[in-house]
Amino acid sequence: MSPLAQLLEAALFSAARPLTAEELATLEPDATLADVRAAVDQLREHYDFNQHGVELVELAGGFQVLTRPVHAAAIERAQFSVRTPKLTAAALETLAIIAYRQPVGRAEIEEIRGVSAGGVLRALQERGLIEVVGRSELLGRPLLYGTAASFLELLGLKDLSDLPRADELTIALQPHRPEQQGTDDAAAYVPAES
Amino acid sequence: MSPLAQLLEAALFSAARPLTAEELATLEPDATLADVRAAVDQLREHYDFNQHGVELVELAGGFQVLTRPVHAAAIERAQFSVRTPKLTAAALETLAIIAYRQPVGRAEIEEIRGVSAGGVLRALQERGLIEVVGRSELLGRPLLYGTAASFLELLGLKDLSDLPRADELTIALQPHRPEQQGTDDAAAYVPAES
Amino acid sequence: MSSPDAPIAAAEALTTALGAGAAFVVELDAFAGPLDLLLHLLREEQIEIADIPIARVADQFLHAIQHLGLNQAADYLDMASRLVRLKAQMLLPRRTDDEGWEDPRAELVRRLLEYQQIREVAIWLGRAAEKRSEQLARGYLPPPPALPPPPLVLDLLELLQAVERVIAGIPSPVLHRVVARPLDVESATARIELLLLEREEIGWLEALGPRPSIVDLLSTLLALLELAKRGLLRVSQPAPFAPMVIARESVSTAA
Repeated sequence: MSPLAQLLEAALFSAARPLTAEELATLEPDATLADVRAAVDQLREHYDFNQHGVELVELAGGFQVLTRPVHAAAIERAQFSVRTPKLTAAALETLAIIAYRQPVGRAEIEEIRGVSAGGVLRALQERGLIEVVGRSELLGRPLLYGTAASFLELLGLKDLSDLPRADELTIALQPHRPEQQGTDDAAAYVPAES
Repeated sequence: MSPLAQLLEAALFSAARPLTAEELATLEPDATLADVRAAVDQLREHYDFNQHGVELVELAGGFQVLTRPVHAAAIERAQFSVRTPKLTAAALETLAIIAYRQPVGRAEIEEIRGVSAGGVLRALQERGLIEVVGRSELLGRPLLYGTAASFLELLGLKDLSDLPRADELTIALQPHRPEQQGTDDAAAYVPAES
Repeated sequence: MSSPDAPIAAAEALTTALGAGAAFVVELDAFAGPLDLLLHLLREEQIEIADIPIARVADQFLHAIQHLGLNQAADYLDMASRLVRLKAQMLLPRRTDDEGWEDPRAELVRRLLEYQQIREVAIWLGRAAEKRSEQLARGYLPPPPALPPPPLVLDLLELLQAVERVIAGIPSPVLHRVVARPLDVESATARIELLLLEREEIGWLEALGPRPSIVDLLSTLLALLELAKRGLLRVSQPAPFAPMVIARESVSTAA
């Protein structure tokens, strides 16, 4: 492995989250982004070619070293590590609404799900999956939520465009009703239109 | 690498502590201690021979995969463990309320912002921007928060009286619903006869 | 997305056989909300969302929430009342050639379709999270570097902007005129005691004194209640809506 690939490997091992190419580039002042990408590729290929128990994964806009799925069951049985707890149906539905409609307020989430959302929103915020991204112009200036960095990490997605698109869903996305949203630019967040 | 070495690598990678040979043997029911030791040796040699950025270290009676010391300085300089040196909107708003209303309790902050403040208060405390300055006389004797020394340092202020528009903003940040104030001094809020 | 049937199968794994037999054995949190329950009922009956037989579905919904013990939950009751209202609307007669007729079910259908779609995405997200959880991240993390963390970026302008946001976000900034004028129960007590020294019995208006303010009124009421509790006077009302009569209670006889 090249010296840069070695350094990147050490950095990826000591980070708790995915590191972007830009962050990795700060490790070595003389390295360009292209150098970093080449070293990342070398590392990935080395892990694959030598059949390592770990692999280099691209997610949440960065790179992370993770164990290969095939070993999860044995490690869990031996209780050396535990999986992240599963999200409840309510949490997943709320995340789904926020992911597709962000920025979105609590009232709209409650309207779509037909139940109050306060507890779920708080829990998602505490897990770092969503965050307040602003305030609506509507009466009372309610808070607007969007997905946070950990959302992509938890789901193993590279970016939001990895989410299923409208035409891949069996039910087409409903067009936004302006009276629900209040702001015109909200329509720009419907993935269907993109 | 042998299938056992791959499994051991994944386990050592995901465990938060050194694992002994006996513990590693529980991963694979068919593996003897000798098999485990051989696989550990294979993994160590692979890391050394291919000049990986990590190495297999024997410590505390067990084995652990650690980054090589030679990379420590570069990783420390890059400081990947610190995610972002900027405050979120929620943290800034909470900090603003505390700055202008101190000493102030959590209930009052939550009343002004309309959302729960627990997580944000903890984060601001961890960053050393706010501190507990006392307890209220109200029921339950809730903690009162104020800004800490590093708050003034960050803003380059000599003392709190240097905060701009202090008189105006302190008044503007009063919660507007007197009936939700602490019950003890409710008598002071009897509306004027009109 | 995988096959379109998959979300439905997964949803059914969430719930148990509802309506299959006489007895329901359902976990309370088996349903994520009233729309979830409604969708479940429609699937059970293999009903098209676009053409819901409201009368039947409304009855089943009411039946279901009663059996599930959900008839106390506001969200479910809200849906129940909507369904009952729709049922009534559907019973209204209409002419067959009435082109202006708007299907009262349209809003419910829209909401159900929208919710069903969110459910589908939620199931997709759940699978993605499940798949990701098969891969474990580094367990051991080296202690954070001894170097001081990079300086936090914060400036006064940002702080003031945050203040403006907070102020703008405070709902209906109604300014109350706050008058520091606490209740004066002591004076009211003294006034009543004085009156009762002179006379055996006084009226409520006399106890209030001339031109009472709302503070006087509240103070007098509290004083009366306190004195009555201490057994110093008796408050009675001779007839409904008649003025209160305050009578001296002889302490000496009680003692």
